[in-house]
Amino acid sequence: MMEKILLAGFGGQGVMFIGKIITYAGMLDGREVCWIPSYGPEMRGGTANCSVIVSDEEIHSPVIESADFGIVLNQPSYDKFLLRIKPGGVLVVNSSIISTEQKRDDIEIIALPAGDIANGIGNPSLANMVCLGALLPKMNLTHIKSIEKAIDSVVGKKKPELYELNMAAVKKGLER
Amino acid sequence: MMEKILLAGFGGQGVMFIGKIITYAGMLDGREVCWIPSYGPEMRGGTANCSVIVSDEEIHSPVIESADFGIVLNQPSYDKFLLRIKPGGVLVVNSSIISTEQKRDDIEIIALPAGDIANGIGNPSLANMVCLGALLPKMNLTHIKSIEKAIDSVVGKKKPELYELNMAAVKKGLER
Amino acid sequence: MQKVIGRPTGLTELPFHYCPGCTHGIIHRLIGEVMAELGIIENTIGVAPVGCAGFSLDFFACDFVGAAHGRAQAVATGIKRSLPDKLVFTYQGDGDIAAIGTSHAIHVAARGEKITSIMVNNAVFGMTGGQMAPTTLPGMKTTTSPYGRDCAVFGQPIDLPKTVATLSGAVYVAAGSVDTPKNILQTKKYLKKAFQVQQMGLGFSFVSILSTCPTNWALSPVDSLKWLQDNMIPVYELGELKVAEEVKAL
Amino acid sequence: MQKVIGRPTGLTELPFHYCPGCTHGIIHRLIGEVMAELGIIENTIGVAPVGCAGFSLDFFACDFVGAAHGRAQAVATGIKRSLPDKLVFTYQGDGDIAAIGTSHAIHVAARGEKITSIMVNNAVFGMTGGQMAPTTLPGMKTTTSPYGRDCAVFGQPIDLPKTVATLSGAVYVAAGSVDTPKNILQTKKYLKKAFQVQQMGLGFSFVSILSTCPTNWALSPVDSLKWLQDNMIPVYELGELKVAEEVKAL
Amino acid sequence: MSRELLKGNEAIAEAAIRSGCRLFFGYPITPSTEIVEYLSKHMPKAGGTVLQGEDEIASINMCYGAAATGARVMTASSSPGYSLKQEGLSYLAAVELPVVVVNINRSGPGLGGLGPSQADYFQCTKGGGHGDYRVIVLAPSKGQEMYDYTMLAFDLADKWRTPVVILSDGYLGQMMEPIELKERPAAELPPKTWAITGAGSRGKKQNLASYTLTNEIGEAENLRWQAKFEKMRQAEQRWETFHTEDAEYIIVGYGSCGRIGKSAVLNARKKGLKVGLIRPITLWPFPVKAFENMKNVKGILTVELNAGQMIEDVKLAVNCQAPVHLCNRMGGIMPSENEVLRKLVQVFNLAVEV
Amino acid sequence: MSRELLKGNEAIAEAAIRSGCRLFFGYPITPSTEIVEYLSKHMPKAGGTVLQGEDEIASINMCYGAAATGARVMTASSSPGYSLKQEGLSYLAAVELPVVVVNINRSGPGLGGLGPSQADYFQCTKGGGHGDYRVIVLAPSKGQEMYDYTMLAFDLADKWRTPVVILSDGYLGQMMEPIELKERPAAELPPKTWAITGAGSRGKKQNLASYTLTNEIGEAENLRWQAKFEKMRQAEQRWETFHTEDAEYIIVGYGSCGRIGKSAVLNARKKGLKVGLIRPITLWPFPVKAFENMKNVKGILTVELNAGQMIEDVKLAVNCQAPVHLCNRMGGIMPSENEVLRKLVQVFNLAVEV
Amino acid sequence: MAKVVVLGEYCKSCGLCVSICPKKILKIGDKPNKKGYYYVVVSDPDQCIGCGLCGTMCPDVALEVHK
Amino acid sequence: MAKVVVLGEYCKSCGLCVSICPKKILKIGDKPNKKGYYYVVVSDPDQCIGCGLCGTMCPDVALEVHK
Ligand SMILES: Cc1ncc(C[n+]2csc(CCOP(=O)(O)OP(=O)(O)O)c2C)c(N)n1
Ligand SMILES: Cc1ncc(C[n+]2csc(CCOP(=O)(O)OP(=O)(O)O)c2C)c(N)n1
Ligand code: SF4
Ligand code: SF4
Ligand code: SF4
Ligand code: SF4
Ligand code: SF4
Ligand code: SF4
Ligand SMILES: [Mg+2]
Ligand SMILES: [Mg+2]
Repeated sequence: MMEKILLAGFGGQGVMFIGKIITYAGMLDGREVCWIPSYGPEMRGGTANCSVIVSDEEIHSPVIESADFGIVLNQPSYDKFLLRIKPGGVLVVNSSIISTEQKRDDIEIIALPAGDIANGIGNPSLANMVCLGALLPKMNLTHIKSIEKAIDSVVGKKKPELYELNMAAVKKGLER
Repeated sequence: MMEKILLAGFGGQGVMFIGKIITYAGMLDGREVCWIPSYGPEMRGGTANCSVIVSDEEIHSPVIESADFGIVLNQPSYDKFLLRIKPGGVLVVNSSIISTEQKRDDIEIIALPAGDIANGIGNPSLANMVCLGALLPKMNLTHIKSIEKAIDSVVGKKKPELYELNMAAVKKGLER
Repeated sequence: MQKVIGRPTGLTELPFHYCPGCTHGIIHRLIGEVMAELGIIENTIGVAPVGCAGFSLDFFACDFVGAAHGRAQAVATGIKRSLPDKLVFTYQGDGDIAAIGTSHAIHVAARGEKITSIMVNNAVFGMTGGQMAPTTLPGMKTTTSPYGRDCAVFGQPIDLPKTVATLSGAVYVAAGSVDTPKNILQTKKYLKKAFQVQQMGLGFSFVSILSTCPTNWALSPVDSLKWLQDNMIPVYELGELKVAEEVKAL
Repeated sequence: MQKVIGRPTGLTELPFHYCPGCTHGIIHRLIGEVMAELGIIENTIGVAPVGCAGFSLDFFACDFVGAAHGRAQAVATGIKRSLPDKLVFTYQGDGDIAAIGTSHAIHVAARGEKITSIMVNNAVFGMTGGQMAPTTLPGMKTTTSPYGRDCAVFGQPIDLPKTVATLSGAVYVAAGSVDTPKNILQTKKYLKKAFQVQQMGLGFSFVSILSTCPTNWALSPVDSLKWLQDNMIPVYELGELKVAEEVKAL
Repeated sequence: MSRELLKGNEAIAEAAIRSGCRLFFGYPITPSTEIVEYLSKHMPKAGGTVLQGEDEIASINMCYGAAATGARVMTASSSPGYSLKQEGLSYLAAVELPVVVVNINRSGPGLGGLGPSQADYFQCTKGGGHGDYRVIVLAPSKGQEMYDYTMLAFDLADKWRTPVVILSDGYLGQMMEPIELKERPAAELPPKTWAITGAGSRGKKQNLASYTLTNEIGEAENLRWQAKFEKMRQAEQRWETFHTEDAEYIIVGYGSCGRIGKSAVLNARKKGLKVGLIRPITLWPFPVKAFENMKNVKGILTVELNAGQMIEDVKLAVNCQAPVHLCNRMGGIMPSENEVLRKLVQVFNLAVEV
Repeated sequence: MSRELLKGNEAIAEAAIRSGCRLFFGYPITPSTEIVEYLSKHMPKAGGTVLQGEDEIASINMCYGAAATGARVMTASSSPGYSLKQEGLSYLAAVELPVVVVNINRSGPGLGGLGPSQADYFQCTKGGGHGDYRVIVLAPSKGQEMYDYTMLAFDLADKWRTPVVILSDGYLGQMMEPIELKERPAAELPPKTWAITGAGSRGKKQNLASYTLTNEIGEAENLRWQAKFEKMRQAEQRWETFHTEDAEYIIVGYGSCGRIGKSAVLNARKKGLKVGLIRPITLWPFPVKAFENMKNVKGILTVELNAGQMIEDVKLAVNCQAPVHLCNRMGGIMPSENEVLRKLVQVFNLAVEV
Repeated sequence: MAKVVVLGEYCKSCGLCVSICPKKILKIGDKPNKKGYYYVVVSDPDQCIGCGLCGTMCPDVALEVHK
Repeated sequence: MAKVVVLGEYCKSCGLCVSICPKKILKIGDKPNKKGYYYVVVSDPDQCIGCGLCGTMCPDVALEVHK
């Protein structure tokens, strides 16, 4: 089994970070994983995206033509990646700043006001984690337990307070 | 008909110059000519040599494996080029400073004290021209008339006194 | 009512691609204003570097050539030697001119190449993500000096304008900053004079400008200005560092 | 009886390959003497340039590495960073260090690289047959300035030691000449001090030396010395151009 | 053995430290920059030095100096910076100095984009620098290989007294995968008696240089180098095969394309096509031996991120035993496995839907 | 038309002036130095400028600047210096600027000797710089061609908006032969509307640069370049044949080796051997068309002053129609015509005494 | 009388003008422009003295001051 | 008492020593060495004052001065 995930947003919205967390979680579970970043030509402020593969088998091609799952945090990313989700796949959309006029019937679109939810728990920059939480129940190879471990390993060791914050946001998304 | 000539000596003895004069003469006669210099790795003072081809036909390979004629002005050049003259060829040797112990029977060796002769006409650095004069009667494609014209064109235009000097030395060699 | 400040005709309409608060943009505006005021837009050829300002060629209203990293001054030399009547300037980062471009910086100055070079000193390689530059301050943390620049290993920062000032063909060398409106206006004067020096064919003119890099300094735009004032200005002397006799007349 | 002068142990037996009267040889002897006097022959690594001194690696009794044209100081940096306890020096022509090698000259000085560089300034590219160098004097005829160096086109000559002296890591910068016995002895003192500065790990030390090129100047060896005195010494200031505080104690 | 999530570039850097490399000279350039950044952080802890050169030329020549002392040393860059190192590389090869040089290929010519590209294949394998020299070129295809081949690179460099190039791309350099941080494998390497360490260290002076203006010596040197290159050609060809035993069609791809090729092979097999893969590991010496027996092969498709460069070496190796075609993308774009398969089906006119 | 005795390097310089080139930027290096020296003397009289750059990198980038203004411009160097120009060449190719670059090959790697060598064949033809670019490479074989091909080079550069390399060696560069100083041939060339001459000259601003970090644009650019290269490949292959009509054996050699090959052919014919010669004039595009019909040919011998580089292009062109062998010398040594013939007789096992 | 005009599409919300305005009449607005930046708005236009400091500092030339 | 020794094989006949010797006792000889250079000879050895100037100037380290 192999799951391919695309994550996109403005630079600074933390898409690279959630990509790394999923990847790290996969590794902690003993899975094959790979994470590829892609930056636009602009230094900052442009769109950034990354792709993640979590798999039971060896990962040969790391290229994701179409993904099982996606998270998009801003409008340009939604417009660009909507068509890159496989039929039957799931796309999580930060509806706080994305209008989902363009639609697809063959995939599940989870539109949640991640920005507002994050704002609600005191930190608007955690929209990424909220979206991650919302995607978790759909994924087969990534579970909340491993995400917890991953967040702990990546940020928790040095800054326990960050761990708490991030997990709170993930749970908000999960509870949605 | 094609004649190949090798000219060698210390840097500063003027071998490049006589090579150029022969070449120039050939060109003035409407012949095909080519002149190739070769310097040692040392800046100055090392051995320098050049090869000249004068021909009625097109000159393809400019490489002289063995030459029809040669002029050597110092000992190392004699030692090195003695074996590069074709059987039946002619080698002019500046015997003022070259000992011709090593010999060959199948070529004509013209040993003349060119340094002393040049000294005699007041300029020891004209040994090269004396040797050139000595070789002239042996060559078929190069004659004194064209050499005169060549010297005139190369140095005579700017410095008539040099023309006279050089021609005097050539004639000394010729008369030998 | 009259427009006292706004978009000068020396700039195109295109929004800058720099990070929010990056003062590359202020310097762009100053150059745009100077070109407009001197009426030389049509007659000027700029040379862009590789670095954050690599896309700057689209932002100026004059003709532009993009050079390889560090080579802007050599390219400008070629342009000027071909078209001696045009104004030719280079716009370069500190990495571009003071690291990989060093020999050109020295030799255009030595030759008195009749071009103008503008060095934007933000104490880092901005474009590539904030590595140490020859201009990085002692103790300053960058991605390649994660423990702070250790001058025992890497040396003290280079103050390029001072070194360039030793070369006889560099007839005008000035160092400005864009941290305050006062310094900005002063810097504009330097730029204008540098262009005028070129217009009169007097020799090489050079303006170095202290600038911020909020992104790689990991500071807010406002804090970046303060950091520049507290850390860069004490190290990099501001002012007209060299005004050759023939330029003084100006 | 005692030998007052002769072949120092810092040199090998090999005769130099330089042209008759070329003062590269005098400088070689001085370095050989200094190495012998400081007892550092076994502990020194020299870096040879490309230029007339390209074969110099055979003439010195210490270990030597041959660098590409202009790269001696970068190579020396690599050696010194690997073997900080060795004495490392470069021996370079003016073309090697002040033309193609310029950036390295600036940056070893800026970094305070603990090496010594010796620049042999004969105002031409000797090896390649006497072309104009950045050091060629105004009006001087060379094969690439056949009508005399035109400073309006090529700029004034560079006085590299003065430029290098502006860099903080250059703690000792001296300029000597080998035209007279007096200047030769003075130059030897500079060389010795430069090596001592390195021995004490104080920073980058640099000695520039005026030298003749009878072949390309088309002068006799004796006339060449006179030409150097009349033409080069007025342009290139001799003496200790920079002695940093920490060096003064020496 | 610890397994860590590292970028490919970081894997190279970590492997260098664990290979005993204590000197790195480099100049930042995307997408290779993580190498100098990682080393700046970790090398000092290992007692080593990372020095940013004033440019790529300084860096390669600093490597030259350090290697001349017998030290293990590395530099890293990307295409335009790698071009600037060509004179230095030619000298390193002539003086026979072991240095590991990483080129994380950009998609040139010119400034070039940051996406994955293999447009420097010719430059790296046929000598981007002047003169007849060859350097070993290793092409990893995943993070673990970025690590393993780096260790190998240091050993090969010392074994043959040669620069070794690691040629990779921005994808592999910036991709994060779990890496096993293996210990350095034991290797028997010749002593570096040629190293320049001061005459005192051996009682007599010694030189290292490339300064020969006598043609006869130049010829002798060249003959000696060529003899060494021939030995290297015999000894060091490396490649991986994947389902080639019964293959009727063979995909040839290295680096990123090797991975994509594997996915394409698996997809093809699902569709009943007997496709296999040859993945060159050494680009120089090119694994000619892998192509010795192509009698049963109906066609070969090289997959490259360039205009078709390796295909020339494949053709020379195949020697007209089978037709060789090209599937390529340029400018930093990567083909998907299905694109490769579609190309295969198209050029060889196969009756399969992809 | 005047006939003058000039060195090959001087012929190049004179032809440049007569081609309308008024800017030369270079840095001296033997055996190319006569070019900058000759121009320093004669260019000012023609109203042009010769500027010695601080190094080869400065020089090639000064050419870049001058070419960007639409001016005809040239630089010249030899192997190590040519290596330093590789980044610049890659940029010139990407920005499509016409510049004539002369490489008077030394016998590298490393510092390299001054004798005749062709060891930079790969570097010049396969892109010594990074990225997928190709430049036209012309290989003169005598003084007159040094002159003629230089004129051609300027026209080809302008026609295709590309750098053109003249690849020669120290023999040809320093050999003196009589040269006919022909006038520049008429050529119809596209107007340089892309030139950067100040916005005033055309009423709107214009840029010239290679600054694309978007992969999609990078791919489009590469496709456009490759399409141009393909057109150049079709249009610009040049070669000379010599007694090939009935030839059973063919010698292939360019530059100096082309001349020696001719002498070898004539000697062979005297001995009754049907030998002919193909002399590539353009090394890129390689004259593949010259090898289209090799059915009646029993064997091919390439003659090269390197370890065997062009032989790869010959093999690719011959496509296994005939066996291809190598006769080579290295390090600055030139084979004689008899050496070539002996090699031919030996590899093809011919019953002839040489 | 003076007037400051914000060219909203150029603004990147960096805050330099906000911090320099002597009258404290500039603030980051609550509407994003097309690039997603919350551009600056003038809270009390009549207070503007036309000193031009904001425009002098603005790195994106997003301010016009008329006087 | 002082003595100057000419290492003839090193000498290149440049004349620098000849021109500097305060006692004018050095001159270009009339025999060439192996390289063809007419090496320096000491015309009047007893006059040597051992000042070392000749050796200081000799670019080929062809002179030894003892004192
Ligand atoms: C030959 C080469 N080396 C390195 C790079 C990578 N590079 C691009 S810009 C840059 C430095 C940018 O710093 P700076 O010039 O200070 O400009 P800034 O971005 O800070 O404005 C570097 C190292 C390159 N493009 N080409
Ligand atoms: C990359 C490169 N460019 C050019 C050359 C040719 N070259 C060799 S030495 C030299 C200059 C020598 O002049 P200088 O350094 O002053 O030494 P000198 O011979 O005068 O002592 C040049 C240009 C080279 N070998 N390599
Ligand atoms: S990275 Fe720094 S210099 Fe570059 S645009 Fe951003 S703030 Fe400005
Ligand atoms: S060419 Fe000049 S510098 Fe070189 S050895 Fe001869 S005299 Fe000395
Ligand atoms: S012009 Fe002055 S007062 Fe008006 S908004 Fe700008 S800074 Fe404030
Ligand atoms: S300074 Fe300019 S870009 Fe920054 S917030 Fe103010 S108007 Fe916007
Ligand atoms: S030591 Fe003095 S006196 Fe004696 S030979 Fe030498 S220069 Fe003359
Ligand atoms: S100075 Fe030395 S080389 Fe010159 S003539 Fe005197 S002894 Fe001979
Ligand atoms: Mg910067
Ligand atoms: Mg010199």
